[in-house]
Amino acid sequence: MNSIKFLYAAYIATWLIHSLYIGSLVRRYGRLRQQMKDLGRGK
Amino acid sequence: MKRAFPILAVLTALLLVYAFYQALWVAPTDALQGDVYRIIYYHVPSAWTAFLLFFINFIASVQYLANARPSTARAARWIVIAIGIIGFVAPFIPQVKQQLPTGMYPSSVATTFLIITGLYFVIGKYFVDQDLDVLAVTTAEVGVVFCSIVLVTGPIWARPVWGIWWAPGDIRLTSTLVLWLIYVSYLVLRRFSDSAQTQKLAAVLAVFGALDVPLVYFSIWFFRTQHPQPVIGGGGSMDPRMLHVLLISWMAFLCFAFLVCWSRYRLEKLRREVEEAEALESLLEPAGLAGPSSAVKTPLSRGSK
Amino acid sequence: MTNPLTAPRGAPIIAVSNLVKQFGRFTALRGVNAEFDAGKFYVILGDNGAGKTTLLRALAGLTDPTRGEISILGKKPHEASRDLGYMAHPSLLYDEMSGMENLLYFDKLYDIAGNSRCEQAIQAVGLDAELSRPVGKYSQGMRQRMSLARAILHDPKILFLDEPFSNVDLHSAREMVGLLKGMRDAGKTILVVTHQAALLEGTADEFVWMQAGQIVDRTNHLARGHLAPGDAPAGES
Amino acid sequence: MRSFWSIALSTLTKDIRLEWRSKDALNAMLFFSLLVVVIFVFSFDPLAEESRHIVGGLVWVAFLFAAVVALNQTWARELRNQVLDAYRVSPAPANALFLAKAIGNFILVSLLEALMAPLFVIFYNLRVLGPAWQLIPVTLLGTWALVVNGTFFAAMSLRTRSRELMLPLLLFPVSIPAVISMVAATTSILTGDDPAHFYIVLLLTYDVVFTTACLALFETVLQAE
Repeated sequence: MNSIKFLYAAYIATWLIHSLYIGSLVRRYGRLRQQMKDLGRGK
Repeated sequence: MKRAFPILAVLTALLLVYAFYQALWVAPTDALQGDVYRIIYYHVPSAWTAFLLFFINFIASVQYLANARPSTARAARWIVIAIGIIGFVAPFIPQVKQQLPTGMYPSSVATTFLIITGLYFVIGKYFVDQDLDVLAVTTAEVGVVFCSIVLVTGPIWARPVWGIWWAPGDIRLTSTLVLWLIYVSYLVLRRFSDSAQTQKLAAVLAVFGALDVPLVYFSIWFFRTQHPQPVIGGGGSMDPRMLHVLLISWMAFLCFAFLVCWSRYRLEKLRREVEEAEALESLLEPAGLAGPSSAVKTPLSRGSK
Repeated sequence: MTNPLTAPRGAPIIAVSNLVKQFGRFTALRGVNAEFDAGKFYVILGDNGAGKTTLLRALAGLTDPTRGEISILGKKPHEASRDLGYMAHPSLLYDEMSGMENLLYFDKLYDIAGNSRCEQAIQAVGLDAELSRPVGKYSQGMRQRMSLARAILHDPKILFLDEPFSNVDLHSAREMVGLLKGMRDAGKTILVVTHQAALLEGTADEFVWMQAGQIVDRTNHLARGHLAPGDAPAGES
Repeated sequence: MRSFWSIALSTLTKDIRLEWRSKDALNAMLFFSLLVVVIFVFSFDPLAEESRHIVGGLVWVAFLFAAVVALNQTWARELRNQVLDAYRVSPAPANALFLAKAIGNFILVSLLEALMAPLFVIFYNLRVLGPAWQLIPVTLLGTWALVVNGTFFAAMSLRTRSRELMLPLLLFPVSIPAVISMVAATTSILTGDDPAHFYIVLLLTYDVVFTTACLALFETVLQAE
């Protein structure tokens, strides 16, 4: 029954989207840390 | 407070694994669709979580707009109390009772209205002006993520079972698509208008979006009665064991959503703090500082050193 | 509430208490405290970004303060809008309509119709009411004077003028200063934000110096106060 | 209350006079509408039988494009010399300005529709099988649904960066129920197979809900600074 492939596809898609989003959060957090470091140096 | 996050993260991970195990092995196989129906354990809880997040966004936006003036804030509170009371009493009235769709009991409708009213006042207590806006951004963004999952897993489920990728007549999936479009336009508006009053404009758009939802539902509902088409997931009642697994995975998804929202919330607060410190620094940088009394101290926030 | 026009000079008509205004991450006003008396002519000076325009727009009710209070004639700016006149560098007029047509429309917004008043306002600023040319074809000096006519159309008690003289020829600028002096003598309160402060030396009652979102100094004469850096005095100083 | 309507009326007559004086914007929009119709005629073969079923959708999508072009111009004149500031300083109520602009847009969009509708009838040689008179309420309610939200979102997108792009992004998602109702109602009237009453009632509800929301929230959008 090839329909099982669709089941795995759906589950994988779910976690793919979640990890993409969490990845963007981590990237944004990193960028913020960098900005904070520049702030200190700018004085 | 800092330690709570990792502990919760571990607990949520365990809950997710447990739900995954339940969904794939414990829940009974569906007579008609075989094992592929198990997509429901990810598709439906994601939708419920998304709708809850959008609803919190709506409450936060209404409060943000209402708090502009004390008079409107009081009026908003009274309206919510009135809705709560009417919602609590109405389902028990006989005429209203037989209107309720088969699966819904009056008591469950009454409790949901109670929760809605409670949620309004809880949010009002814990989130004040700026935080309301940060909460609105957070719930909108995370809500769109969960909504995207619903729109991806829906067609993946429809293809093997009904041979079609998209069923326009399916009221739930189409309404979810419209909701997704509304909140993506909400996020685009926030990104495009970097001016100070973005927050007010976004709150106004959130209210418009929420007003739109029932109208979307009815326009598609009538469209469906005229051209009956397959409904993804099939209506009607479910085998109690399946319902049990569904609720478990919803709990797991809610905890996961809570953690994502929490970190996005902290990220947003930090972003605004850093930008304010940056703006302050750029203002005081130029030579114009040589004025007679540079009474202006540089109140750089603690985060900058 | 005694009519400030007849009240003795010096009763405070505008009161600002720790006014803060944040545009998202940028703080334009950082706690402004000030009182302005009726029938006086104030000039607000300072660099770009000192918060002059933001303060004027907040007083005119065009910007809501993030924190702090503004009271005009004892009321909030929005409620006192009938007594406020506002003029800015852009003309705030429709280019395709003639001066008279513009004033007739704006007159309706104040709900006291009557084109006799429009003619008086146009003549008061030294222009010809019969001029049918659209405002778009006016010279900058004429356009600013027509904008002043629009601001004084409903005979407001207070006038807020944001850069009224910028790139206006010297002759028109001097004439407008004369007009404003006349209005101040008639009892109106005038607040002007400008970079050409020298034009108002001898006319203005008080110079208010702003810097980085705060009022840092108030002097009676331009000379005694410190010259705002980069402020080239136009015409003879 | 009398001054509310006299201000709204004078704003409307001013807009109409200005539009009449420089008819270039109006002509450009009429030409745009003509282009939209012609492109539809070339891309959807008028002779094919099934085009009778989709012509309801074609008409309303064409109207939607023409409406967006018109709505984008709503505040153009006020923006040029910051005339909105003069209005905001005056004691005139914000909703008077909103209603005047919305009605002005309604007239303008109706004008564009009045040009496009006969073209569709000619190119697709339409014969209305169902109750033709019902097309009038559907068109009026549908146009108002687009115009009232369009004027509101045009005012909202004044404060954003790329203004012309923002308006459709804000307007289309919220207008989906109205568009569904308009298209379904028009199609069922043209094909005459099922009654359009439900959709007309839904359109009416949509108009009432969103006109109230616009009037309640326009002040916030106009004064947001």
